Amino acid sequence: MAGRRNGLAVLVEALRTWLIPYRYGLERWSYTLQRISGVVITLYFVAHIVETGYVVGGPSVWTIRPDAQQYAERVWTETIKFLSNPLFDAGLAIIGFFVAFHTINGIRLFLAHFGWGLGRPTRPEPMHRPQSMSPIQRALFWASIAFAVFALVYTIDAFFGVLA
Amino acid sequence: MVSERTLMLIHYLTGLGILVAGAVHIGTVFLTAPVKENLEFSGSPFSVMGVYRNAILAASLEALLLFVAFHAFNGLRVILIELYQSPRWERAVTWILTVAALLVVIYGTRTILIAYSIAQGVA
Amino acid sequence: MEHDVVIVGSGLAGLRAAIEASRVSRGRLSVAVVTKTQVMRSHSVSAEGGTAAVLYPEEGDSFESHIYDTIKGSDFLADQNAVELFVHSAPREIIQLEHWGMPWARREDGRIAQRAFGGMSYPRACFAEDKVGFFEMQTLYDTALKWDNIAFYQEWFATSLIVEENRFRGLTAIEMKTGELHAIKAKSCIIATGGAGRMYTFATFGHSSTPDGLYIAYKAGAPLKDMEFVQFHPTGLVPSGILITEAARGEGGILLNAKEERFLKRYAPQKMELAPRDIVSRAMYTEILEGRGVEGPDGMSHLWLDLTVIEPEKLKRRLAGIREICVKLAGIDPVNEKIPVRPVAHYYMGGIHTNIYGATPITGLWAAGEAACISINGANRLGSNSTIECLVWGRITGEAAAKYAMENGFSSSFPTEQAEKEEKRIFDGLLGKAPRINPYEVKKKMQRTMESHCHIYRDEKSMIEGLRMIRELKQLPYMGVEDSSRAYNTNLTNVLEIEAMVNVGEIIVTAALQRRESRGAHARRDYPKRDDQNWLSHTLIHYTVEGPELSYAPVHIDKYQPVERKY
Amino acid sequence: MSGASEVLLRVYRYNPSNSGKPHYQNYRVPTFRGMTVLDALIYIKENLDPTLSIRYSCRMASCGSCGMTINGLPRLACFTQISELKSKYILVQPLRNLPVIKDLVADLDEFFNKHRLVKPYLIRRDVEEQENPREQYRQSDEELERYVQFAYCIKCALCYSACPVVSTDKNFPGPQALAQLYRYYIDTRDEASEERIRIVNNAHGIWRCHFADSCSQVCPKGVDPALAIQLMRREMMFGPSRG
Ligand SMILES: Cc1cc2nc3c(=O)[nH]c(=O)nc-3n(C[C@H](O)[C@H](O)[C@H](O)COP(=O)(O)OP(=O)(O)OC[C@H]3O[C@@H](n4cnc5c(N)ncnc54)[C@H](O)[C@@H]3O)c2cc1C
Ligand code: HEM
Ligand code: SF4
Ligand code: F3S
Ligand code: FES
Repeated sequence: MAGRRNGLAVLVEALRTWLIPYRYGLERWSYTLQRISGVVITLYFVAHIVETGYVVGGPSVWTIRPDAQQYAERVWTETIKFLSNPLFDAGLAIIGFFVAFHTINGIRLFLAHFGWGLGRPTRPEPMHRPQSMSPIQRALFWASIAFAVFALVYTIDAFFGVLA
Repeated sequence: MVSERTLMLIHYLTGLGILVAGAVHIGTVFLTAPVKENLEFSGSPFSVMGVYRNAILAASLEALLLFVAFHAFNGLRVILIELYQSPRWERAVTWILTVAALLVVIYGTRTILIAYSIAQGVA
Repeated sequence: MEHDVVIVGSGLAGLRAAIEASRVSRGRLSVAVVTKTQVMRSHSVSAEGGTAAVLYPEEGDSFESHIYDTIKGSDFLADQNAVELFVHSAPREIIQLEHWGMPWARREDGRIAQRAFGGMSYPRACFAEDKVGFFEMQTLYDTALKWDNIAFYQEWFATSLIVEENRFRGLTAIEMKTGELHAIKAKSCIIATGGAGRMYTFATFGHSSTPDGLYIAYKAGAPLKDMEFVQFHPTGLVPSGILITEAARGEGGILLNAKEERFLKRYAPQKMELAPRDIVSRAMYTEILEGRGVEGPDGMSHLWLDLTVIEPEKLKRRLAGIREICVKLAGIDPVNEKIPVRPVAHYYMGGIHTNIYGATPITGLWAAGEAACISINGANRLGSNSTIECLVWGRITGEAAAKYAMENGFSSSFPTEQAEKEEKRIFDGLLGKAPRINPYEVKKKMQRTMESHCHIYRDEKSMIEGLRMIRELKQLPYMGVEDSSRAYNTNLTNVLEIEAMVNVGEIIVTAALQRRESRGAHARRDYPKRDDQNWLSHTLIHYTVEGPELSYAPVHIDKYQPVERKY
Repeated sequence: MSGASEVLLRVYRYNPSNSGKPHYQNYRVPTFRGMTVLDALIYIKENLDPTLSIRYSCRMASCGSCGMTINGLPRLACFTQISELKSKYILVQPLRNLPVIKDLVADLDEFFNKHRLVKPYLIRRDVEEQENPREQYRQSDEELERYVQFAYCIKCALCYSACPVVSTDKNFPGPQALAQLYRYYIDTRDEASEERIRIVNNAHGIWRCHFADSCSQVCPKGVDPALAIQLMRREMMFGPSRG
């Protein structure tokens, strides 16, 4: 907090004030979650592109191989075998969670950033609550959490059959 | 320089685009095989690759790729320039991410094109 | 450090002056604003109710009426030529602020709305909800940011003026962030440091309102004027002393005693709650003394301000600020509960003696705002006249100081020894030297003395006793600063403030003791009548090493001969 | 010990001239009805420890001096009653996201500079009339209500201290400045829409607000800067709309 410090310390301090917010509302977590989910999905997306690239022959192949069909089938089966373990399954479940959250919360942010569903400026009355956290915004936030949890439960169930 | 407004506008529009194209992608993958098997990757490759037989679906996949690439890498740019500020850092971030996004798009497009050809062959 | 014009204080008066000085010089003069708070924190932000001006003569208001209201309100002690200049300059300032972005409340036709205020015979207080001073400060601060030639020295505490052969040369100030003492050289200076502030325990003033500005001007040789006149506002929230604006009564609120009776019918049968402040405060005080007050849980008897009679929608809209304060700090919602109030120290009619253009007897030195005594407020200011006074004389002095600076060069020599002396006094004499008596104790005793010996009602015996006590306090070894650090040493600035308070306390009581009559806010039990024969004059207080020295000057009377005040 | 009427304040202390590290100091303060955290701090300064530095003035939430972090949230000390914290233990720290001058006093220079950056004043073409007024500019109550909420801002920097983007992006103007941008932008008397948009349409400008809404949650005056920012973004997305 105090005085001037070097770059790294400033960055650490900055991250600390961002990520350890003491006590703020949920909307602050929505911001952090949107970030984290964005990054996680991005990582998944890149991995997904790389992974599917192998099915058609890997990075070195830029034309259709004569045995393309058989090759793809073989790689596909191998990949699936490789990926079929609880670790990856759990990872996928988490990605499901984040995708669901990011999508619905993304719609909320999309509306909010365009000024929709926020209410209008007024003269604040004592003990005011900010109208920017309008009922619509709140509802959408909880919807994104609910949807994300649903996605999580659904995928876990799909892989591990816990509900069955 | 592209104005920040334009970049963000595209960011939001691609977000919406992903919503549509992503729904199509997930929907078709789910529909081409029984849900559980497919998520467990137990289906035959052609239950997935079958999608590529349809040119429109293949094109929507390409669109999804473009949308996601822009949205994701622009998102990363935003995060990175907010973490640390200096003109040099900002230029570096922009360039590296642009190149990375292009690589992903090119590589992904290749996959889609080959898959499309294979699927045509199968049909 | 060198500037053409230096302004001490960034309240309404100071900021208006800074803008005007920039404007008349088209941004060519370098203007410094030295202020011990951050610019926006000046006490003017607390002004609530309204700002008076005659805006719509075609609808029934008139300059004449505003002039007469002000003079009658002042109990005929105001200088009438000053009041005339004041009233005629007021409307322009209102519209000027509007052009700079002020969110004035509007009427149906889109023009500026006005409300009723005490002692005014026409509703002529322009308002913006009940945060008038706040919005005015914001407008002026924001507008001042337009000017690159204005340098803000925020949190610089002025400690002395440098005056040589009755000419202003510069000033010394402590930069609080670093704790350094700087000398600022300038051609002209405007003192806009506000009133004497927290001289009483129960006061509407913020903690930063202290008489250090008055005191340094006084010590530099500028006489003070009419310091015995202290305004007590009728409605201070019990127990914090936060102001409940007069606009609450202007909008229809009523005052009740413990018997739920509108007691003002006995004191001001015509104007009732909208009589001038001195009259309403005295009435309230009398009610309390005669046992018709309510005993509060904080050991302070109070009366009730009833706003439930106002239509709730109007109250919420037009008195949002006081409603917020009541709800948040007193747990009372005025929409359906009565507010406990009692009279509270609120304003100083007196200040640095100036002519009607705000010039002090020291060449190159002007004063404006509550710090100055022009005098338009005489023995009692009318509500809503002060903010507009700050604006009008902010403009007048800003222009005059700028013109002076444009016409005169810097003098070749600068009395650096005065700055060095100041440096010694503060850093060698005070810093890190723990005093034997806690200065904050001295402050409290001083405030309590003022509260019990020089309040709404005064008399000789008690004031002599009060004066003795204050002189005793003055001798105590309280001048010392335990905190030895340089950065943001508020212990140091507090001690300087307390020194000023004790000295100005002495001035107030001395002047009050001498004035053997009752006039406006100065009500003496031993001399209950106004005495125009002997006392239709201004008190001037000069600095001497032994203590304040008094002399008297005539009041400027043009048109209106003193008559009895009835409301 | 009269436990019922006492409160323990744990106060952040830092003094640059001692080159000392920040540390915390505990003070026991007797309470009274309606006592605010500011009252408690003044009590400490006047009776227990005159070396404690605090910034305060109006004690009625209108000057914006006394912003600090109280039990983890940025609040005005003069507008926070001890009783409302419902705790016998109060942690008092300076505002976050800003350098500290001493103890509880934060350095607001960068905050004020950012406010200045958005040109917080009316800009008009009729400069002559604006500076030498003759006629009032008319404004209806509805037009007033579009911006007056944002004009409630007392520049206390609580929002600035709460915003997670300000934490990391030191070039981000912050909620207060952006809300003031909108306040002047939407004022019917202002004629500089394009210019105002230009000021914040950059990589560290208004687009860096991610609607974390912490600003609005902590604002003591109900300004709701997050609302102003989102409304401004709408204007910027769809082009300035007037009328
Ligand atoms: C609660 C309240 C409500 C009021 N309501 C109304 C109203 O409704 N209508 C009305 O007309 N009037 C009202 N008044 C009166 C009016 O607000 C004040 O008289 C007026 O604002 C004074 O302004 P100013 O510019 O003279 O000084 P202030 O605003 O008091 O400013 C003083 C300035 O001087 C600076 N300063 C002081 N000492 C030093 C120093 N040693 N070194 C450097 N700087 C220093 C301070 O930092 C500050 O910037 C009210 C007053 C109070 C207390
Ligand atoms: C389903 C549709 C999607 C929508 C509606 C959507 C919407 C959004 C929105 C509104 C933001 C916030 C921008 C801001 O706060 O300024 C955002 C950020 C982001 N998104 Fe998406 N998004 C979607 C899908 C994706 C996908 C599939 C990815 C990755 C592959 C992704 C990656 C990111 C990243 C990295 C960020 C940056 C996070 C941040 O700025 O805090 N998004 N998205
Ligand atoms: S917007 Fe609110 S929190 Fe931010 S500075 Fe203004 S008043 Fe303080
Ligand atoms: S907290 Fe910050 S991110 Fe935006 S909504 Fe407020 S400015
Ligand atoms: S002291 Fe003025 S806002 Fe708290």
